[in-house]
Amino acid sequence: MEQTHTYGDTPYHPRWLRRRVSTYWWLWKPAYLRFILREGSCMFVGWFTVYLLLLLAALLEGPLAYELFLAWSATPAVLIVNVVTLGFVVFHAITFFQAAPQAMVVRLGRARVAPQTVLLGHYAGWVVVSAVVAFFLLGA
Amino acid sequence: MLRRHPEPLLWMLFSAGGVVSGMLMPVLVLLFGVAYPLGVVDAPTYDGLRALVANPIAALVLFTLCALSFLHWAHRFRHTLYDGLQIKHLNEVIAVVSYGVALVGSGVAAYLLWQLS
Amino acid sequence: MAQRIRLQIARYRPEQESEATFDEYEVPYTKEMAVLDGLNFVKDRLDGTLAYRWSCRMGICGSCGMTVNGEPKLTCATFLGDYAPGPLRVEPLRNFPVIRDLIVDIGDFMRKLVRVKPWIVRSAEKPIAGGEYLQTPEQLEEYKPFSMCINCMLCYSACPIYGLDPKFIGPAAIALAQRYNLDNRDEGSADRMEVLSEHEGIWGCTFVGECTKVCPKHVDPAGAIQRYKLTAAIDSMKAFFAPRGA
Amino acid sequence: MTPSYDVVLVGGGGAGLRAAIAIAETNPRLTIAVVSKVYPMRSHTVSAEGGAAGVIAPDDSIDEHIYDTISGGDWLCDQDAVEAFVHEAPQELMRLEHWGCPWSREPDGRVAVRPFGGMKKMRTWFAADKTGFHMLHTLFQTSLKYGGVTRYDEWFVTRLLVDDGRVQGVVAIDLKSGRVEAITAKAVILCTGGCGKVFPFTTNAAIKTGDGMTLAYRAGAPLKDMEFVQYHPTGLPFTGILITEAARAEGGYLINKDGYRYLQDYNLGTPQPHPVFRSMELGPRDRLSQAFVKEMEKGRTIETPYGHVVHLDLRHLGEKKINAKIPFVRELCTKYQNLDPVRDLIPVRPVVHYMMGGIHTDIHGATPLPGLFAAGEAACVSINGANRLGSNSLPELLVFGARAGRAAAEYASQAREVDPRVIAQKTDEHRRLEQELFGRKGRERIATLRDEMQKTMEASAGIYRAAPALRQGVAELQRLQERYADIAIEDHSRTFNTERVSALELSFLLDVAQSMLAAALAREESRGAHQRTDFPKRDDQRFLAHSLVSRNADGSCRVEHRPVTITRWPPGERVYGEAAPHGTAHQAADRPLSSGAGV
Ligand SMILES: Cc1cc2nc3c(=O)[nH]c(=O)nc-3n(C[C@H](O)[C@H](O)[C@H](O)COP(=O)(O)OP(=O)(O)OC[C@H]3O[C@@H](n4cnc5c(N)ncnc54)[C@H](O)[C@@H]3O)c2cc1C
Ligand code: SF4
Ligand code: F3S
Ligand code: FES
Repeated sequence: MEQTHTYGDTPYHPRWLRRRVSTYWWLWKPAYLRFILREGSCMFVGWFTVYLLLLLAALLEGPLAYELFLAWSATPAVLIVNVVTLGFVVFHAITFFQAAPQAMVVRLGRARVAPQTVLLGHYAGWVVVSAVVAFFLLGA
Repeated sequence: MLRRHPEPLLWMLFSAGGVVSGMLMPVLVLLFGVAYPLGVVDAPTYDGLRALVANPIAALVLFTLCALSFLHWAHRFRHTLYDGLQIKHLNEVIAVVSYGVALVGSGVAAYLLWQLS
Repeated sequence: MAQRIRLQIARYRPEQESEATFDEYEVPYTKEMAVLDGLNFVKDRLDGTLAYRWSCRMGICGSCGMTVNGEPKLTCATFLGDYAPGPLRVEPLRNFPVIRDLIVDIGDFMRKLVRVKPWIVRSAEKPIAGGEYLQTPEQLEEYKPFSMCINCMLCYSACPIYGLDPKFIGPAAIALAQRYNLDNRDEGSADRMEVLSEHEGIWGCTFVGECTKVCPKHVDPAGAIQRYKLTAAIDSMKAFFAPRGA
Repeated sequence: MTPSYDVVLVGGGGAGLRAAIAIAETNPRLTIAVVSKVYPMRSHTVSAEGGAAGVIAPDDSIDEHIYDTISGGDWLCDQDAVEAFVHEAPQELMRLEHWGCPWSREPDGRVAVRPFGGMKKMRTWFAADKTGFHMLHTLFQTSLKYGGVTRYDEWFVTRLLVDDGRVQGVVAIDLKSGRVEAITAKAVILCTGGCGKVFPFTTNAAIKTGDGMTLAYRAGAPLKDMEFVQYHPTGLPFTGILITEAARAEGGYLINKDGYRYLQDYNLGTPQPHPVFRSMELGPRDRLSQAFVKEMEKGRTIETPYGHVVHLDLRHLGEKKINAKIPFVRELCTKYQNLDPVRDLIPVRPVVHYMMGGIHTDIHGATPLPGLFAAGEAACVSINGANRLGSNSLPELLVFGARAGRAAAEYASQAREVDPRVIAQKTDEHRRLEQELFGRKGRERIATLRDEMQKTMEASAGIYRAAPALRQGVAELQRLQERYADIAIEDHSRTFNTERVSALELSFLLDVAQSMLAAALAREESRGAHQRTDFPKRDDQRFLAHSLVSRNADGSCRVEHRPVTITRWPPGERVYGEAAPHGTAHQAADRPLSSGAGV
């Protein structure tokens, strides 16, 4: 059934002051800036994915290409970009995991798992995954 | 009931991408982006690394990482342009371009990993 | 004796000016006085033309939301002493059209609220003589936090996405939809899904999270929206894999 | 075009919204307008904390609730009205449950009840300690379902349209635009709430200015029992914010400056560690507030910059119980008093809280003026008599809101069409508003007059009253009425002119205040909340009667009395504490209580 609602009040009056949000709204307060940085972290996620593809391409081409890739990765420009990338992906990981308990309600039987536990679970997973990856790569 | 909107699917992929990249990327960046180039630890040998990515499980993990990370990027990138720069009239173009790039990227990843295996 | 604090209060007199300006007043204060008491002092003794809304002065009616030093606040629950020595800036809530001085129009929210059907939807109603629908304290706790919303609009004022796209249904309306979805007496979640799964529904939210931070009643609208996204996504996955079933 | 409806409701609080839904359900074809000076969910019902009484517990009975109400009201209640009320209250509360009200629950899922002051059984339904808030939002959200309801949010009613002895609508200002409009209707229901703002220190919100009472009074309907003003014994000093009676029902103690539970000295029983029905801290509000004054006279209260206080002690309840049962009390104390009831004593003092009197109606909410109905705190049916019991008001809103709604619906279905000539009165009203409020340059500040009125009322019609002070108050109010004619309005804008609203509210308040003093002077006895030091005894011979105040053409008051309706409960003595009232059904249970374990 369609709800039709009528209102006695003026829906909009031309005299009301409408303020447009500035393009630079995210500079208004630290929390907004943090938000934009968090969203901006996706650029670094994207960049590093491309970086991985370049690595794979080098691997495919042969040992020489691989050596060249490694040399290129040690050039100051690339190194700086990757240091910044490291900062952003860590920031990304933290903010993403922090959001998790808010988004999901995990249940064990009837009881709701405490949000802190959900968060800890994510961090624990993170540590384990990192350790496994490091184990294989350092062994290769 | 089938929804007209692709949003739920895109959001699901975005979230999955967020989790996977959050879990895997920091250690990868640390090693490949910083530690190896600086020589803190030795970079893997060509053969060692090649053998590693040839492993089907590793290849699958890598593919998942690349594809989802691209989609994660695309989703956030689109929203940031939409909200941050307020260019919503270009919304459709942006959406097509960003998800398009993500799909192409995933294709490239698939191709490379296939060739390497 | 009593200390004094300067208030810079945003004024907008639509019949006289086309932009907001600031007027400055100095008011005495004690540690018990809320920002609202400061405004009342101005109105009662200094300038009767100042316009703002208030009623309960106990943080429950939701009418006194304003921007205090850049942050959305309930002025009856924000104290002058915390801003000493001032000056203190009081402005109308952001993201809403300003009608006059500190009064904004929230008609947009009132219309959106109706769209999410914030009432119990049931296919069959139980007669009154049949007694109550049973609801254990745990079931009550499922939705109770989302039922605490006083419609003060601080969250809309803090949400940049709402500011950018007024079509976005916004935090409180979605939290209230979720309040009913999670109520074990309700059967209307499918109805509400139609509105909420629009682009301007839950998907408009990019999880800035400020709504939850400013909410004076700890409603956690950001959490409500995120949880809803997950439900909606799982739902549509199910629909995708079992298109006609269920 | 003048909008026209079958029924216009003034007020979007608990009573108004319940009435609107009742009309929509009685006859979906009727058109309904809800006019409210604030958005409905901002109405003062939102502040109610403790709970709503309705017989549901297996050991409880309708008769006991009736008896508690009637004795609590010092036999001034109309007993037919109380019977209807007590019978219908549980159904109404149940209906609200079906509409989604988050009532606190027992572990097995049933609705929980808690004890309350002056009640002999556990029968107060509650939603933690935000009962009014949850009830109002549930009603408001449920009302959105009905397409037949048109809302006029932030429209301020200034006058009733009366023609041919029949009420046919209202004149209201649309605050956003400032335009003055007539809204005509076959029936009008006033649900405008109380008038606590007549006094300086009150739990009431800024909007409780007695508008509807004065609207009816000026239109020719009498006001009933206006001398009965309830002081709640526990308000926070400075703000007047209420600490709900639930705090005592859950086991809080009232102690004086020596840490002594002083209520035992005032015929309210002997202290027990756990709350006992109708005893000590669970005595009725009038008695508790009166005990405070006596205690102050004995010099046993604590002096603070904001007046004398005693202490409410919740510390022994423990953090867990406080958080589960009265979290809002803790929130309010932390915010507004900078203390934590888990560890600290709460300073409290009596505070004007509720108006027992109001627009005279029958048990269907109809006033003597055809076409005019009233419900809620604005009305006086009367079920509250000389003293309302805590948690009887919220169910009253529902029961009599619904009754008034049904009665108005029926009336409107049969009433003649609105006479188009009434619209002409809008022009008069418009002119009056322009001249009174925009045209003139006065000298008196609104706030000054309001302060003086409030001081006058406190001095002459406080917890204890006597003829000389009352007469002085009458004279002072007369002077204030004259000074009102010379008020200054600096704000000449039409857009959201809150100064104009304050001026109109002040004028409503002044009329209400006058009617209170007139009724208080005429009642030469002490009963419930009306305590005359010059007539300290209850006088059933002369005053087992309601007072009715009507307005003379010159603005003065005329007081008449009319007998109370007695059905089965002849006037008796009000006994609290262990000395139980007679009869098995009315035995005060001398056993510890604990309310439902639900949250
Ligand atoms: C702090 C507090 C706690 C309380 N706790 C309890 C409790 O625990 N249990 C209990 O039973 N009772 C309690 N009460 C009493 C109870 O809350 C009130 O009596 C009741 O809410 C009054 O409801 P109402 O619908 O009559 O009026 P309100 O809720 O006050 O609504 C009045 C409506 O009328 C409108 N209005 C008024 N004037 C105009 C006008 N001129 N033009 C247009 N619209 C107008 C207003 O906008 C509003 O919508 C409490 C009261 C207070 C103050
Ligand atoms: S969710 Fe919180 S901030 Fe938003 S309107 Fe409700 S109470 Fe206010
Ligand atoms: S601030 Fe806005 S973007 Fe979402 S999380 Fe809250 S609604
Ligand atoms: S005045 Fe009611 S919330 Fe502040």
